This record gives sequence, C-alpha cells and structure tokens, in this order.
Amino acid sequence: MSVTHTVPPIETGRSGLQKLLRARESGLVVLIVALIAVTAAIQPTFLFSDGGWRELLRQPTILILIALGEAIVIITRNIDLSIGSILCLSTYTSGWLFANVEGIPIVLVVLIGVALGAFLGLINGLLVAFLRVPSLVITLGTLYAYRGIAILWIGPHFIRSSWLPPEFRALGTMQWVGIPVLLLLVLIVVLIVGWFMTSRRAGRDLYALGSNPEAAKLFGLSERRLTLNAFVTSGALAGLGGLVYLSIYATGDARVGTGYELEAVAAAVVGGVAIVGGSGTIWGVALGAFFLATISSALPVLGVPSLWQQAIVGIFIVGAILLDRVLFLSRTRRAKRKGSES
Amino acid sequence: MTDAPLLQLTGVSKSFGAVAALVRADLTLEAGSIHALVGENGAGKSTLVKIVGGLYQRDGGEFTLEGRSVDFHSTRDAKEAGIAVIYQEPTLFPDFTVAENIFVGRQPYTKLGLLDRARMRRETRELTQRLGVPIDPDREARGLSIADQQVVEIAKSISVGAKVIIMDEPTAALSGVEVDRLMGIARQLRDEGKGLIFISHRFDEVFALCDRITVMRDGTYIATNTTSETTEDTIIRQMVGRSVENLFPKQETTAGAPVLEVDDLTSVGVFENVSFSVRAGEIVCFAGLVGAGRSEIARAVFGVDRYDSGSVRVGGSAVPAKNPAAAMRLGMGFVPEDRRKQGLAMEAGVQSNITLAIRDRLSKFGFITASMEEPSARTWATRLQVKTHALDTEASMLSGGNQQKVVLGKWLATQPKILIVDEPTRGIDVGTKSEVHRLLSELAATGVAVLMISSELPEVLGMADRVLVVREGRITAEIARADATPENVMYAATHAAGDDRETAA
Amino acid sequence: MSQTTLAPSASSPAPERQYLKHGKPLWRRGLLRTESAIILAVVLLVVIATFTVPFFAQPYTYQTMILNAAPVLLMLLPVTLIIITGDIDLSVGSVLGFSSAIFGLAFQAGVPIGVAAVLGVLAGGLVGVLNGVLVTIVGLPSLAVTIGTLALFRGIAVGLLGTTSITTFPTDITRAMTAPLGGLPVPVVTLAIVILALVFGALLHFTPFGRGVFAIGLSPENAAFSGVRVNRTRLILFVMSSLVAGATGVYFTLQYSNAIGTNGLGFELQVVTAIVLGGVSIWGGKGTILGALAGGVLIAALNKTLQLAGIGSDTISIVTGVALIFSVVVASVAGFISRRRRSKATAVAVGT
Amino acid sequence: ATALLLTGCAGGSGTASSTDGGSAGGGGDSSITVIPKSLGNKYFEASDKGAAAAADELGMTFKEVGPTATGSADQVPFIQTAIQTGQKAIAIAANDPTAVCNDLSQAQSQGVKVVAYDTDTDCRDVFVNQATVDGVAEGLVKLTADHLGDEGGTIAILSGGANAANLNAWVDAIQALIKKDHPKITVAKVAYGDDVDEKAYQEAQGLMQSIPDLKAIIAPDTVSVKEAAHYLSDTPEYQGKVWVTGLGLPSEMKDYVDSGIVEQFGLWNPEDLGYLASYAADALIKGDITGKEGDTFTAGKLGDYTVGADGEIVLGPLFVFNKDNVGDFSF
Ligand SMILES: Nc1ncnc2c1ncn2[C@@H]1O[C@H](COP(=O)(O)OP(=O)(O)OP(=O)(O)O)[C@@H](O)[C@H]1O
Ligand SMILES: Nc1ncnc2c1ncn2[C@@H]1O[C@H](COP(=O)(O)OP(=O)(O)OP(=O)(O)O)[C@@H](O)[C@H]1O
Ligand SMILES: [Mg+2]
Ligand SMILES: [Mg+2]
Repeated sequence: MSVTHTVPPIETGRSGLQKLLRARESGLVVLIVALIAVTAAIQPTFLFSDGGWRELLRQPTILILIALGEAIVIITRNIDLSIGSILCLSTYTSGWLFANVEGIPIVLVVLIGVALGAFLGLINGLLVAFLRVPSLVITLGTLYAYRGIAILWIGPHFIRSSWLPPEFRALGTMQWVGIPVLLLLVLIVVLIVGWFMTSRRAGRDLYALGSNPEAAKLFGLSERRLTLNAFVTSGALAGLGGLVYLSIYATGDARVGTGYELEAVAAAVVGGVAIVGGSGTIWGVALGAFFLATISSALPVLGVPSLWQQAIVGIFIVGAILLDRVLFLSRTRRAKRKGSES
Repeated sequence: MTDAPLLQLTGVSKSFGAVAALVRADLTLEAGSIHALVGENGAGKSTLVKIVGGLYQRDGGEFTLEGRSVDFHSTRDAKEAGIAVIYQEPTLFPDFTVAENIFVGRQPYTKLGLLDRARMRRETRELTQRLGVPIDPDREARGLSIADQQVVEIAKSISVGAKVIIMDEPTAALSGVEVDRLMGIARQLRDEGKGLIFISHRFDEVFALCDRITVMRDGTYIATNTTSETTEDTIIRQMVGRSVENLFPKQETTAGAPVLEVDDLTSVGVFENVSFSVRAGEIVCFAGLVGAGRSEIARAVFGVDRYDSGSVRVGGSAVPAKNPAAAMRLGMGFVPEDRRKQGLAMEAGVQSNITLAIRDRLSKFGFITASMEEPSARTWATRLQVKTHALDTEASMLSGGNQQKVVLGKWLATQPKILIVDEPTRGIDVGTKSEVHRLLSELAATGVAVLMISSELPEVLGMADRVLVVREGRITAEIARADATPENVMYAATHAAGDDRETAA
Repeated sequence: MSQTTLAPSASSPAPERQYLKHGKPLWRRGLLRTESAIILAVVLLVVIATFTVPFFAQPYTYQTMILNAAPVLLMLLPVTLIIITGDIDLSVGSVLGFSSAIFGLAFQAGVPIGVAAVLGVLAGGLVGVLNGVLVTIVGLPSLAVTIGTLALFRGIAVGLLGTTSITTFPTDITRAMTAPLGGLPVPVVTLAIVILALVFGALLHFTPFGRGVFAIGLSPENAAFSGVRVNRTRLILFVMSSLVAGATGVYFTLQYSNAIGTNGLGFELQVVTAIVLGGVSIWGGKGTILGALAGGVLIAALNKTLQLAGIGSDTISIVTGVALIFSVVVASVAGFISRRRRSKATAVAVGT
Repeated sequence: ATALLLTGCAGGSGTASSTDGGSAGGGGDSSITVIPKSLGNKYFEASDKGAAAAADELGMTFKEVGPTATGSADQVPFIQTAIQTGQKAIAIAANDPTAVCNDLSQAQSQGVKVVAYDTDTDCRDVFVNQATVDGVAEGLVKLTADHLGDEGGTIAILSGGANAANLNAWVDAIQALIKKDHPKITVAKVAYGDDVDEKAYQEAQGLMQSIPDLKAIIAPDTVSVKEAAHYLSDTPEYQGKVWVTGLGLPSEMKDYVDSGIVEQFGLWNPEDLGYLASYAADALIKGDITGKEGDTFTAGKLGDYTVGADGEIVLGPLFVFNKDNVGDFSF
C-alpha cells in the first residue's frame, strides 16, 4: 500500500505478513486458473462451451455458501457439523411451499428457507453459547436430529420439478452477460459476508473472539452473543444453500446434503481458515470452495476416474493444512526474529 | 478540569468466593501526575485495577471519576469514561495487525463502509512514532516482543484519548533501554495532563518516575507517600508490615557434595552461559526481577524446555536434554511456578496428583491401581498437613496454599536428590508460607539439594544459603548468605553484570 | 484474613490429620456418574423392551445387536483414549474402508488370507502413523488432520476397488465371523470386544501409561512437567486407533463377506457419538472405557428396540441426536450446579 | 397403470426350504416385509406401493422398512427384525447382494420366504426381475441404434451406483450387445452417478463435454436418465446433438419428453414389480411355488407367471414411453 512516507521506512513486518496472506488467496487463484487452463487445454469444451462455462461457474455456488457459514463458525473457535441436515430441511421446505401454497411469491419462499436455516442455527447457537457445551458434540447431535426430522417428514417423497414455478427454475440457468445469475447472487452474498467480516466492527469482533478469547473477555466482548451470531449466520447460509440447490437441481429428497458438513470444513480449511479460530478470510474461503468444487468437475473431464476424485480432494485438504502450518511457523519465526532484532 | 481528583477510590472491597482480594482500598489520582501502586504479590493491586477498568464490579466502597460517582458494568463503560488499562496479561489479538489491535472495537470506517485501514495505519504510525518506537502497523501482533506489545497497548490507550492510563507491571518483562523509553513516554503523557497509575515491583523505577506512592497490603490501603519525602525503607516497611525473621525457620546445614551441576547452559535469546551448582543440603536461590529468565533456566535444566548448548549433570551423571522423565529418574524434582497449569491437574483428586510423578515406581508388573497409590498419597498428605478430609478431593477445591502443598508432596514423593522450586509461595498466605519454608529447610537438612526461585526478596534472604542473581538471562552475581542484603541483591538484579559486583553489605 | 493464620501454624504443628479414602460414600461415587446413568439406561431399556416389545426377549436379539454394533464397539475403544487426551480421530471409518480394500485386493491377488489380513491391519497402522506424525510432530490440530485423512483414505479405498467388490472369501471363515460363541447367545466377535475392552480398560485405568493419558487430557503442561512423554503417548494412541480400525476393517470385510470401498462409511460419527454419550468429555481428561462401551451398547440397544417396535430409522436418528445433546447438556448443568454448591461449601469452610 | 405384461419363461432349480413356521414365532396370518434399497427413493416408493396393494388383495400384513443410507450393511438390521417379528416373507432390493446374504440365509432357515426384487441377491427363493438382462439391453440398444441409424457413432453409458448388481449386469449386456450387433457404435465411457441427483448431473456434464462427438447417452437408472435429460434441457448447445434414453420414471421424464429433450425411454411399471413381488411371496408361502423352474402361479391382475431358470420371475419386456403415452402414468 502506498501511504505517504512521512515516516522513515520502518520495520518490514508488513511485507512478510501481507505477502503471505495474499499468497493464500493468490495461490488459490493460481491453482484454480491452472486447473481450468489444464483441463480446458485437454478438453476445450470444459471452458469454451455454454454448458461448460455455466457449470464451471454454477456448480461451486452451494459449496461456497455453506463454506462461508462454516468458516464464520470456525473463526470463532467452534464448528458446525449440522449444515448438511439444515440444507436438506431448507430445500424440501422450500419445494414443499411452492407445491402447497398456491402462488406463493418466490421472494417469500427464499426468506422462509433462509429463516428456517437461521432458526436451526439458532438452536445450535443457544445450546453452545448458554450451556457451554462443545460445539462439536452439539452439532453432531443436531446433525442426526435434523436429518432424522427431515427423513421423518419427507419420507419417500421428493420435490418434482413441476412443483416449482417456472421463474424459479429459470433462475438456475439464467445468465447475465454470460455469467450465471446464481453465481452473481452468491457473489453478492460473498461480498456482503466478506465486507462484514473484513470491514465491520461486528465482523472483526468474531475474529477477535477466536483469536484470543481471554483478551476478548478483558476487552468486553460478549462471547455468547458472538457465538450465537456465528451459528445463526451459518444456519442461514446453509438455508440459502438449500434454495440454490433447489434452483439448480430442481429436485430434492431426504438425502440432500449428506456429508456436506465435512466438505464445508474442508473448503474453509483449504481457503485458509485455521481450525483453532481467529484467522482466515472470506475471500480465501470462497476461493477454497470454488477450487474444491472445480476439482470435482474437472477431474472426470481430465480423464481421472471419478472414483479417485475423493482421494485427490483428500490430498488437497491434508496438503492445505500442512501448508498453512508451514506458513504459520515461518511467519512466527520471522516475526520473532524481527522482534529480537529490534 | 474540576477541583475534584481525576480518580478517587475510597474503602473499595472485593471478594472472590472465600478470598477477600480487596478489603479496604483507597486511591486518589490527580490529573497530570504519575501515581505508583506497590505491594506484595497478591496485595490486590491488579484486582483494584480491574475494578477501575470495569472488568470486576466492586462489592463496596466509593469510586468517583472527576468528582462524579461511577459504576462500570463492563470494560466498555470504563473505556468510554476515558480509562485505559494495560493489564498484566497481554491482551492483544495475535491474528490482528498492530494497527487493528490499536483500533479494535472502534475501527474507523471510510465513506464506503469499509474499514479505513489507511487511516488506522497512518495513525498507528504517528502514535508509535510519537512513542519513539516505530512498529510496522501492518505486521501481525503474533510474535511481537513483550516490549513491543507494551508499546502497542500504550498506543491504544493514547489513541482512545484516555484521561486515566493504568499500567499493571508494564516493566516486568522489559530491559533497561525499554524501561527508559517507557518512562519517557509516561512522563510525556503526564505532561499532557493525563493521570497515570503505575504498578511495579521495582523501586528504582517507582522512585524515578512517580510523584506519589500508595502502598497496599493484604487488600488494604496502608499509606500514600509523596516520593520526594519518603525512602525505599519506609515503603518496604509499609509493604511488609511485619518482622520477616519468624517467617523463615531456616536450619543451619553443612553443604555436601555438588548434586546439580549446570555448565555453560545457553538457549539463544532466552539465557546465556549459565553455570552454577547446588550441593547436597544447600538451598540456593535464584533472585531477580520478573522476566529475568529464572524460570526458563530451571525449565531447561529439568528438560521441559530445550536448550542450545551446555550440559546438566545430577550426581555426576549427564541429564539428557528435553526429557523430564530421565531427569526425574536421576533424582530431579521440579515444582513449577504456575501450579494451576503446570503443577496440578486441577480436576483430578489429591491422590492422583500426588502420585502422578511416581506412577512408574508404584506400579507392579506394569499395573497400577488406586489402592497401590493410596499409601503414598496418604503419607505425603499427612506429612504436609494438606487441609482436606478425603484423598479424592479435587485439587481445584483446595485453597491455594494447600494446592501448593499437594504439588510439593507430589515432588517430595519422588524422593529427589535435587528439588527445584519455582515461586513456591506465590499467592500463599503468610501462615502457609512459613510452613512451606520450614519444609524446604527440613528437606535441605536431610541432605537434599534445593534450588529455589523467588521474586520475594525477604524469602530469598531468609531461606538462601547462597543467592544467585539473574538478570536478562545471565547470572550476574553470587552472594553468600552472610553477605546478602536487600540492597545488594536488588542492585545486582537491576544493574548490568560487572557494574559493581560485590556491593558489600 | 492473614492475621489470624499468622501466629500459630509456623511453630506448633497441628495434630495428625486423618484422611478418608473418598470424600463421598460409595453409592454416590458409583451411581452419580454419566457411565452409571448410561448403564442404567441400557438395563432399563432392555427390561422395558423385554416386557413391552414383542420378540425382543430372544437370544437372536442379542446375537444380532452385537453383530451390528461390533465394528463401532471395537473402534471406539482406542478412540476413547484419544479423546481423553483431548484429541480426536475422525478417520477411523475411512481407515476401516482402506484396510478392507487392501485386505480384499491382497486376497484377490492370491495372497494367503491370513497374510492378507495382516496386510490390511498394517495398512491401518500406517495411516495411524501419518495421523500421529501430523498431529504431534508437525503440530496440526487433530480435528483438521483427521477430517483430511477421512477424505483421503476413503478416497483411496474407493479408488482402489472401483466398481468391483471382492466377495470370494472362503465361506467357512465368513461363517465363523458371525457364528455364536459356544452356546452363548452372542457372536464370537463378542470375545474380541471383551478382550480388547479389557486390554484398553486396563491400559487406561490400571497402568502408568493410562495415568499419563488422563494427565495429558487434564493439562498437557502438567503432564509434561510430571514426566509424561506427551507427544509419544499421543502418537502411540493414533497408531493404536488405526490398528484397531484396520483390524475392524478385516473383520467387517469377512463379516459381510465383501470388500468394497464404502465399507464403514460414516462410522466415525457413530464412534464419537457412542463415546460422548458414554460420558467421555470431548475436552479431554475425563471418561472411562466402560462408559464409552456402554454408550455404544446403548445406541445399539436403542436401535434394536426401536426397530423391533416398528419405529423407522428416521426416528431412531432423531433419538440418537437428542440423546447425545441431552447427555452433554445434563453433564454441563450438573457440573454447573456442583460448582455452585462447591463454592458455597468452600466459602463456609474458610469462613469458619 | 395398465398392465405391461408378458410372461417369463424357462425353469431351474429353486431353493428348497423348510415349511416350518420358524422359531421366531409370530401370528398365523400371512405377512410380508418389503426392504427397498433406501427410504426416500422415488422408484421404490412406486414399487412398494404396488407391493402394498397386492398384499392388501392377498390379506397379508404389509410393512415397508429400510435404511436411510445405502451402505453395504445398512439393510441387515431390517432383515433381522423381519425374522424376529415372524414375518412370513421378505422382499428385498439389496444394495449389496453379498453383505445381506448371511442374514437372508438365516431368514430362509427360519422358514421365511425371501423374494429378491429389482436387484438379485445370492440368497433368495425367487428373484422377481423387472425385465431380463437381455431384455433391458435389447430394448435400450434398439432405441439407440434406431436413432443413430446406419452411420452409428460414439455413445456413453451413465449408470447409477457403481456396485449395483443389476445395473452392472445391464451395462455389461448393453456393451456386449453393441459389440456384437452394432459395430458402428462405440461405447466411449461408463460413468457412475451414484444414485445422487447432483452427482449424476455432473457426470452427465462430464460425458457431454469430454466426448466431443458424443451422439447418445444410455442411462439405465432412473436418477441418471433424469439428470442427463435435466442437463440437456439446461444446456441448449447439446440439444439435438446428444440423444438421451434409458430407464426412467414417466412422472419425472414427462417434462423432458413433452419439450422434446428426450424422445423415448423405457421402463417397466415399478408398481407392477412390487405387486408381482408380493404375489410371488404369497405363492411361496402357500407352497404354490418353491422357486423351481416351471412352477406357475397367478399374480392377480397381472395374470399367470412361470418361474424361469435360476428362480427368476420376469415381469415382462421393457415398456417404451414416448410423447403419446408418457402422460398416462402416475408413477
Ligand atoms: N478471579 C479471581 N478469583 C479468585 N481469587 C482471585 C481472583 N483474582 C485475584 N484473586 C486473589 O486476590 C488476591 C489479590 O490478587 P491481585 O492479582 O489483585 O494481586 P496483585 O497485587 O496484583 O499481585 P501481583 O503483584 O502478583 O500481581 C490474590 O490472593 C489472588 O489470588
Ligand atoms: N520474549 C518473550 N515473549 C513472550 N513472553 C515472555 C518473553 N519473555 C518473558 N516472557 C514471559 O514473561 C514471564 C516472566 O519470564 P520468566 O519466567 O523468564 O521470568 P522469571 O525470572 O522466572 O520471573 P517470574 O518467575 O518471577 O515470573 C514468563 O511468564 C514468560 O512467559
Ligand atoms: Mg497483579
Ligand atoms: Mg518465573
């Protein structure tokens, strides 16, 4: 950053830190571009076709949304394992509303879906914040409980695409200057969440809580309120993810979203969120989710049998946390060296 | 500005459950002055500060700010009222940049609703510049040196425009240059009309910097002195307030062969060329200021921390580095300074705590049961008179002194040849304190070598056969019991080695 | 407060103290614990089911209940120790699948079945070394590491086996896996569960090593200061966990006579659920093998009962989730109350 | 639904089983437990509805239970429960034909009649097959070959679960048949959608993109064919270029047929499949058939059936749906 240097050039901590922070996101961008480039070189339709282009940009949307929510929770030193089940309930509820409430406005359904997610997140948050029980256990419990409710309620039924109003279904494929509208909407969400987390005090408080809970307490931050906020946001984003699922796949049953929780954690970790909280950017998470989703769609095109896909994703996850640790250690070491020099 | 003092506390009290941290505390701070708050460990200084900072609510007493009675319910209230506190524990957010740490909770926004990072950066730069310590605003707080953390905290309090700035032992971990710099900043702030409260155990600083000195003891206000009209002796007498001799039932022993021999131990950046030995039956004390590196040396000797070069021997055999289990087998014991975290499993019972370090020795054919542990636990609990009615009482339910007895018991049970005790009486009431002292004396009398670390001068003087003064990671003086006086120990602790080594008594 | 204590204690030692072995009577120590509550719940469930659920009171119920739960019951034993140290291992389900794949492929390639089984178990052990090294030497959080290896090893298992499933295991061996144990209404695997439970129970509760495990969970620093080899202990536990998961993989393969990549899918959460339900603290330092095992048995019995009562898997899922939340919430509330009572008690004690 | 029938043929050895009511006890009334691959599956919803209707006609107690996930061992507890509750028959569509075998044998030894439907398993009395393997392969290949005409071209197969025995059998048969009869047609790739909507959708995309001269996709399971059509309808550039057929549910495919995305696809009536399974179970219980080749029984409105080789009862040939009839079905 070029601020007027009225001050003599001082310690160079910034270059180290900022560069490395950027290395995470730019590194992901490079990886994504390389992945797309290689895939497109081997199979041009992956990029240079309407369908290829659209799916490239559209398929990551769900993972991006739920990974954002997961990231916020992790940033506060918690974890949310229930988002897959929340997503399922939101998907089906929304489809059910379209089918059973004649002429219900799409906006209202979206609001209800998101509100349902937020409500389920609120239950998680209340249990974690007020009873001081570990979020891992609580959300593991609600992972089962919410899924059970979904299966109990939905049973063998499923959302038929004919239930959905044509305008809603069109949302899935609609494009604006060549970009899927869904991606644009998700990007807006990313921007809002990113803006909130990087540029609003309330968002920074969430980082502060995860970064040093003791200091946060000395500082007068309310741990309960922040924890609650994080879980509600995570639930709401999972609810929104359910609606995006509905608009892309125009279907949904009681099995939707199974296993998404670990994918979301993985995307957050790959995106640079430390599992111990306090650090990681929303942009990194969005890129991490985009990257993981793109691997999933690129590997079959690259001729990698899709059965090996998960192993490769696993390598990327382990690699990403390892890399994170190495960067962290070198950062700390550098900072220490500087500290002792001064 | 009104005639009323900037800040006034009268008869403030505060208890934590059964512990009365503050009984009756008074303090009057005038604008444009620096007020020292001194007292022994546990005198209640930090508690008082936390009440002023809004972290704790007082149980009773008066608290006025510029003449108005105030009642803070959160740290936010205090901040808004213009009170900034730099706590004893570092309170920075390691993942935030220096600039953001300074502005946390009140980050400026741009017109677009983004954080105005440029402005934070600029102001941080100006602030740190003004404090004479240019710290890169964009670096992460993680890994900042204690001194730099201190500067950031001070910058934070200046930038909120605080009228009252409280520093709780800010110099504890600072070196001479850094202390001078900090004192310069403090004077500058005073000249700007702010009121400062300065807590320190170092009298030279207190006398050099402060206008007034308030002394506290056992949670109670003792006296307020004008610096120019008082002496160190007066302050110490007010602080301790009792004759020290009967607290230290030191038995005379004759030192035997060297048990612990430490040779040229160095851990880069922490301590350097540390050599000393402790002989059987001898109590050797590490004296020095907080942060001098005494604990670090001891931890490295025991093997909990790594070291870069040098050697440690017990009874002639080399102790492998980084292996406490091996050190224990050779007969070393270690009572760490933080008994809640390092010395005990707080949620485990007295018995499991006492027998943890001898679990291998108690086992038969590789197995161990509670009934095999019980005799040892009973023996040591009885010998140390631990006040509890059952052996499975959770350690967290004991009082601090009794917790410390359990830690001592745990290590005495290992029947060490050399026992290292780090701050064995920190936070312990005087009665238990003298029991601990008697115990250590008796132990030495049976031929055990004792290496004691203490920040309390009377304890050092009362117990030690030999005093080793540590300053900035080096042993700067060795003073025999007969020669040890508060003056020469303090002098060695605060002045660089070789300045004047043998300031005789 | 100090004035009162100043004078006497220094000189005149107080009369010898007498210590009770335990602060609370046996019944309170024994009964007011999560694991007793869980065992009680199992017993109640079985008694109620015996009288109210048709067909429950049959040997076949117990036979199949244990068969179905065996993989989880086996794997939860070492994972309990890991959780007591404050770590977690989420990769056990994938390790099961991975070892199943290695075992199957080796067997298919003509390796004698015994050797193939050993290879399967060792493959699991190798995974444990990777987990353990990443956690202890590199210093990564175990949750992140094992989520990563959860994906990695499942992926390798699925990738290795592809669409094939290896089913040609000798029937005499596969039969033997599910055969009843002697004349008892339980399958042979019960023996393995009991033996391993005794081994891990003894290791955790009756050895110096186990003392160290608890010490690490209660305070890693205190453990290190007390001569516990903290990282070595953690590494050993990760390897044990994966070895047992590997062995379970071989057993599972033979039990269902099928090596496919998806074997053991989702078992990691079942394992953690059982352990936490059994009163083991996810924060480490507290818990018993008996409790964890009881948690696993409770879930198995709950499943069996509800299935026989004609209740669907959806409801069973809800019941499991709610039971889990309930168990930690109750523990948390109980802890809160006892802390309140305790601080009152000490206030009184010191005041006098 | 109208009947889509034709009788199976041939004979074979059935599994003889004891006629004893079984130690598990239970009421004297006839009863059947139907275990689909998983709950919440549309196709099985339809088949189990048919099974329930037949059970109703026959006066059997009907129960549908199943797991929520499709793991290899997930159906096992439901078999055990059926044995214990003294069910007279089990009809099962196994996720993993081997993993359930042990418990199914146990059931048989307890006198429970085991009917496999949709997917065969190794341990059953009869297998109610929706269509012969060759029948499915012939039907789908014929549709495709007719469309491609003389010049042939490159096609791909999009299947469901990689471990589903019936799907794998069909896929093998389709490939063999094409090799034998249609040398101009090449099968470029077999992909697996795992019975999961989004996965099948992505795989369909992968096929169309990675095989530039792809002319057709044969998708022998209902999720795959629906998602292939779904991807096609979302992606106009492949419309008219790639032709999709397979085995689909008319209710799910109607939109795509109506809009011309898909011309024709095949299936049997899943309700009839379940219906036949219940009647077969009843016939086994009553001793009308034992699973031996040549045994005959009457399956209500579906008419007469003969047990074929290997205890197979074939529902009928593939029924082909197109624009004209796709609206006539409720499943
Ligand atoms: N949160 C708390 N709970 C219980 N007791 C406490 C708490 N905080 C402080 N105390 C007790 O109150 C007394 C005063 O502690 P305080 O920290 O105020 O002392 P201090 O004068 O700052 O000592 P030091 O010089 O060691 O910093 C001590 O006995 C301490 O153990
Ligand atoms: N460079 C540093 N970075 C972080 N913390 C430090 C640093 N130097 C000292 N400290 C902290 O300051 C405290 C005092 O240091 P140390 O334990 O070495 O001093 P000591 O002489 O043993 O004093 P005491 O035992 O009385 O606190 C320690 O708790 C240590 O963690
Ligand atoms: Mg203090
Ligand atoms: Mg120290």
